Amino acid sequence: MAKSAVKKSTESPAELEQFYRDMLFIRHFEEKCNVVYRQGKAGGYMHVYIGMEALAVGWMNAIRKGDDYVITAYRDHAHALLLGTDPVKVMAEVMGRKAGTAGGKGGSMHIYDPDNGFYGGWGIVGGHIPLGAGLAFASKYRGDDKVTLNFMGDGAANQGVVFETLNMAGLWDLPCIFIIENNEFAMGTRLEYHAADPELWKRGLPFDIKSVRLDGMDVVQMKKDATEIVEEVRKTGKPYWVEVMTYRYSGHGAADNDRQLYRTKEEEQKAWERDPIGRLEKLLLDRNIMNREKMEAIDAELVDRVEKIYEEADASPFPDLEEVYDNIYSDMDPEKGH
Amino acid sequence: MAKSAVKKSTESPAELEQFYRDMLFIRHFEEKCNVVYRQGKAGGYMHVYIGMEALAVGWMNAIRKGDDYVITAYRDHAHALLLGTDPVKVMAEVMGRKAGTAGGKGGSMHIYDPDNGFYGGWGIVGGHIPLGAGLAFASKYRGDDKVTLNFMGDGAANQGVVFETLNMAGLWDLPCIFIIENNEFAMGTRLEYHAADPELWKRGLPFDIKSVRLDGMDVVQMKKDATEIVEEVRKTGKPYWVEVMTYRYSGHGAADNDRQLYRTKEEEQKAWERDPIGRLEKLLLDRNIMNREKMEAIDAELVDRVEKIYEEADASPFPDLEEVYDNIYSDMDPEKGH
Amino acid sequence: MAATLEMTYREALQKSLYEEMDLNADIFMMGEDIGRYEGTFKVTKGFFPKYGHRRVVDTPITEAGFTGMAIGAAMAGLRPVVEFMTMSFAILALDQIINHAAKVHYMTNGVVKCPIVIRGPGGAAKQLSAQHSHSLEGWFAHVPGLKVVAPATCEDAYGMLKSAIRDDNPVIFTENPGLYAMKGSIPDDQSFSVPIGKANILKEGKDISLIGYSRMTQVNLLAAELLEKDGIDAEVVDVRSLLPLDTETIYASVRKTHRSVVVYEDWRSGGFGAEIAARIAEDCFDHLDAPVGRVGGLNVPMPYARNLELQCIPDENDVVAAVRKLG
Amino acid sequence: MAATLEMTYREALQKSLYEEMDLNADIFMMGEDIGRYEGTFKVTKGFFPKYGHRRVVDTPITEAGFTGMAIGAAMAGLRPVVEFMTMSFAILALDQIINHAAKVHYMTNGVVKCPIVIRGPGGAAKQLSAQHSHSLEGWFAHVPGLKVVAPATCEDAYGMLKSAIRDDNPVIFTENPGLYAMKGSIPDDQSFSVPIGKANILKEGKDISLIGYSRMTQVNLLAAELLEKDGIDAEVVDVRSLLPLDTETIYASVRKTHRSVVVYEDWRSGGFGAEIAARIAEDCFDHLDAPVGRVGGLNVPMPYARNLELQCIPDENDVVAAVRKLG
Ligand SMILES: Cc1ncc(C[n+]2csc(CCOP(=O)(O)OP(=O)(O)O)c2C)c(N)n1
Ligand SMILES: Cc1ncc(C[n+]2csc(CCOP(=O)(O)OP(=O)(O)O)c2C)c(N)n1
Ligand SMILES: [Mg+2]
Ligand SMILES: [Mg+2]
Repeated sequence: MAKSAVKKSTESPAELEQFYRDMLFIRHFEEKCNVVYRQGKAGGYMHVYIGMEALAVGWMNAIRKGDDYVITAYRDHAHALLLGTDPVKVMAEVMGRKAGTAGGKGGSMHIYDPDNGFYGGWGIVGGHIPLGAGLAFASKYRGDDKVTLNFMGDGAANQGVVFETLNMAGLWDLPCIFIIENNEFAMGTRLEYHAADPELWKRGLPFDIKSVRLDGMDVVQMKKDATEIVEEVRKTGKPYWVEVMTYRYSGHGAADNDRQLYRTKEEEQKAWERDPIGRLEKLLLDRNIMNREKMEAIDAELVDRVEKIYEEADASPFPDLEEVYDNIYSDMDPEKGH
Repeated sequence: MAKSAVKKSTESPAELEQFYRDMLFIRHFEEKCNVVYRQGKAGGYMHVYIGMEALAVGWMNAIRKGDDYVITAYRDHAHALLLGTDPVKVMAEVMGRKAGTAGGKGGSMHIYDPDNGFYGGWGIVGGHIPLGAGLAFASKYRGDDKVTLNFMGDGAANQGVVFETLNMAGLWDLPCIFIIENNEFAMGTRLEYHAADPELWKRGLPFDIKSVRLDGMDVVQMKKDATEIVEEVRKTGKPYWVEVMTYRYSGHGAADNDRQLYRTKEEEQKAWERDPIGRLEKLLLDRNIMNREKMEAIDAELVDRVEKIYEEADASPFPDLEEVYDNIYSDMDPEKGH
Repeated sequence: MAATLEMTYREALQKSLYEEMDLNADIFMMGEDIGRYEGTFKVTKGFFPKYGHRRVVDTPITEAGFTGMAIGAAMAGLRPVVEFMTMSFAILALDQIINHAAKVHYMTNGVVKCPIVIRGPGGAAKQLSAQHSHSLEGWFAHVPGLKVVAPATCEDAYGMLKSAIRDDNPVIFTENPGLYAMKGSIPDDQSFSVPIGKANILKEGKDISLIGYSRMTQVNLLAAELLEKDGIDAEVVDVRSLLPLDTETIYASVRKTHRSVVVYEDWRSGGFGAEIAARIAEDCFDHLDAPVGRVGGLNVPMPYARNLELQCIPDENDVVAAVRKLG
Repeated sequence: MAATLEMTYREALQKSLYEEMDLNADIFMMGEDIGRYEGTFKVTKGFFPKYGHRRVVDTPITEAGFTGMAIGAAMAGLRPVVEFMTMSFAILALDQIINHAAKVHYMTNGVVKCPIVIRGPGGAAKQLSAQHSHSLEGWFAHVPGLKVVAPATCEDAYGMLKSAIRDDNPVIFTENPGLYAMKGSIPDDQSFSVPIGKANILKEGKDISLIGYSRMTQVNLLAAELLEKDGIDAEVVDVRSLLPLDTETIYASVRKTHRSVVVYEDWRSGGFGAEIAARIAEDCFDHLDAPVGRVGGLNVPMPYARNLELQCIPDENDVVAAVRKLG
């Protein structure tokens, strides 16, 4: 059933500051990506995480980073960064450089870093969901106690393959947590126009899978709820279906510059009141954990850090033309030439 | 929720006799199909309806035959026969004859008769479900009050496209009744091995669709429940998700001759106690509507009728070789030759 | 000869859609973000306000499901025009298209018709990477029961879409993202249409036949100009329709020039250009002074980096090089 | 030279699967009715009792879903062998195979491997009608990132399946229903394997090259016997591997015989035979005394009636006729 009861926070000041730094870093990183895109230094489809930071921060702090499996769609910068992927490599990939996580071959939508437990970075809506269950299948097959976080959007939650996967995950008891990042929109389509029942959390129930709806704009609560669920799944080895409510302040992708086609400025304004960063700032101030000056200092520090990341990435070369043929196969070249 | 309360029957003796004749005719027709197959006069995949007769009889007697839309998978003889398709044409199609419903091009799995409201007859498990919703979409688009019966098996109810269709049917209010013919097996896979939760009726709930489980072995009750649902859908224009419990006594298909791989003889014996025909016979006897002699007379009459159907079909010619190129397109020939 | 109108390829498609929808109330459009959002490539811009959600249906992201629903609606007599945000996503609906739309007419021996148009941008746009840059027309053109067209000009975009919508069979209508903004002229005549199944000579020439479709036909026109400078007089054959394929026009050109290069954006190996080349080589054998050349996309999943991507997509220089190679 | 064992094509596949599963505990099988039901074509008969449900996984009828799960498991280092009840059903899983399995190695620039085998009966069985009789190998062979093999003999079924399972890339392994009961001999040597990417000359000849794969290679052997009677000495080239394609062996044969016919069961237009024919015609141009002939399936959705179905599938007489046509 839909959760709500907010428990009293017990996070240490240090942990809260880390949440703050993580969310703010993602925000600035993503804003920089938007700039880079507008400058024409990134292309194609690029989707940023602005507004959704608390969600990824909460979950990534609930798992065994680098050991547990994480997989998501194309809105993937935050997940990689929080798992410990070198930000320069992420920015370089976004800019199509040789130094990128995929040598410039994947781009923003296809960030991968298996060494840190991150399996992408996928572009076909819903297509990676069975892959994530497959990672969990491997855990069960091997008898290890890894947990898989399998992220998707609210629009993706309509794809048939998601239900096929839920049925098998329930049937075979796979340690897979399906997490809907419900930001209320699938590109230009509002939740109400794409889901028969907007309460997506119910969709796990017919498969005998524990299902819940959570708030993704409160990083403290998110981390708490995530931790509970991760530990339960690690113990039971059974799947979990989680709908997390959030919002994206940016356009769907960097190429989406007419948000008024599907929502009003007023609506966006209202949504800003839920801004997870502003919300945490309030908490930090209320509890006298941090004052404005400190916040501004951290902000300046992170802006500067992101700038350096960008400069380093921008200074790195594009892939060599011959590389186009590399890594299609692990052991052979394709036929070359037109 | 799962229905059970059996209401007192109010069917007239004439109607009950018709149910009896319809079920018995299907049983004999299908048994003849099995013989025809064993004789090598039919080939490929052929799936009979033995044990499930009450289900189709109940539903086909609940709709406006010829006006409402009906679509199903490859286990399709009964649906066509009950809608009024010439049995000789059905048998001829099963035998790959020119006189068949599809001129011998479709075979047992692909019986069609749109004039009687029957849209097939499809071989890809789950593949026809969106088609059925499309028929209902057309009704809504045109503003007529037709209802669509969209049949599928319990195994088909796992296919992703079924859930995609449910979401749209719920989202757009389509007058479509999704009916699961739950005969407890998907080929050689038992319900418990293919469904995370065997209560398939629950799967309509997350899409805000009225959902129910019904008994498909009592033709009287089936017809009653079906009539209620059909009339409600005709009135509301909203979809309905129905799981009907039944059983197939025959193998999955005529080529499945080792049922013991997935169920015991004892289990089958037990299932025979639920035989819908035996059940109706008991009712007819208890109410003194029919005596044994009458039943035997009807049985003999129908056996004879099926024999004549077979003989007429068997006497009809195979397609002419040139016909292989006909009707690929409505207005042009394909390239000919190897 | 009627006056002409200047417009983009995108506008030509829109004009065709407007005129057909106004003519026939059984026509409706279905697809992701085609209504309120106006379509990702803006082809359906303006239709939602005019026709409303009954005839311009925004769907969930369920390609197999909504394609199947459109097919069912077509079986019931409606005339759906389905848009795929990119043709790459048609891969998720292939079972519906190939096993249902393409086969129902045959499996019912002609009783059921399936008048559906499936359209959208096919091929590479710009840095959309490996999963969003497919050219699938060759797969579709392999399937009996489908018709497959790939117009390269504004006039054909306008005229062939009309024919596709009026056709009683499933038609795959593939547009290339690189063509939407291209300007051109179309006849100012609402009764105008271009039949499916006829290739078109866009430039006459005597030395070599450059054979292609969709955007590659424009590339061939550029190549022809470059070749001109070297005194090579190329004929540009716009295939337009892959299924049915107008071999008559193609062969006539090759029998005249005795040389040919087939150009397509899809992966070189196994693309539809192979079929065209194989037919020319077989049926024009005695007329060929050189092997049938082929220029296709590199056999590589489309990379993101622009410099790598550009390498993968054939351009006029690749065509010129292929012509030179024939000697 | 090791002794040989007589067995059917089906038994050769089983022997290969048993030996590999015993060698490597990371290998598991997944598919519909492959366990308790022993598989519709009985290829997996005996495996469930031996390995249990952990390594022989009966799946729901959800091709896209379980294929995707197998791919994810492969990304995590396991080595799944997925069976499709018939390859026709792979159409429902194409997005998983083409957009995920085939591309992950490239999209991660070599970081992630996907060692998966996808096998099953491809092509027409007997009267399964239009939706169950597809030959999809041509589509797969069009996709960079996949390897595609189609063994025609028991020895290759045994040896190539081993190579496929040991390969670190996704391999499509297509079997033809008509081959399962065919008898043949394989070396009595568990270390035996047949590399992917090498064609094989099954019969030497000097007059014409009959080029095919899977069951059509057997048809070509029959055709060669018929041609023998007319004093035509045909060479039978078994392609075996479509991707990679061993053009070297194919070209060598054609350059020797100067004549060739490519034979495949798939629809003639746009089938992979077109690619093979186009390459021969282009690269062996100066060695050809006649056009490259092609024999393919009729461009028709497979009909149910046996007499119509038999017309659609190429047989030895069609091959002989094609050879005669070349003059
Ligand atoms: C199969 C498929 N269909 C369509 C698209 C185009 N597309 C990319 S993102 C997107 C919207 C997805 O929305 P949601 O799942 O809510 O994720 P969000 O972008 O909101 O994070 C669409 C339609 C695609 N990439 N894949
Ligand atoms: C997509 C697809 N996968 C597999 C098959 C093979 N197949 C045909 S019927 C069947 C079992 C279906 O069971 P169910 O849906 O319960 O229907 P029933 O046969 O019991 O009426 C299978 C696996 C198919 N035809 N289509
Ligand atoms: Mg969303
Ligand atoms: Mg069943």
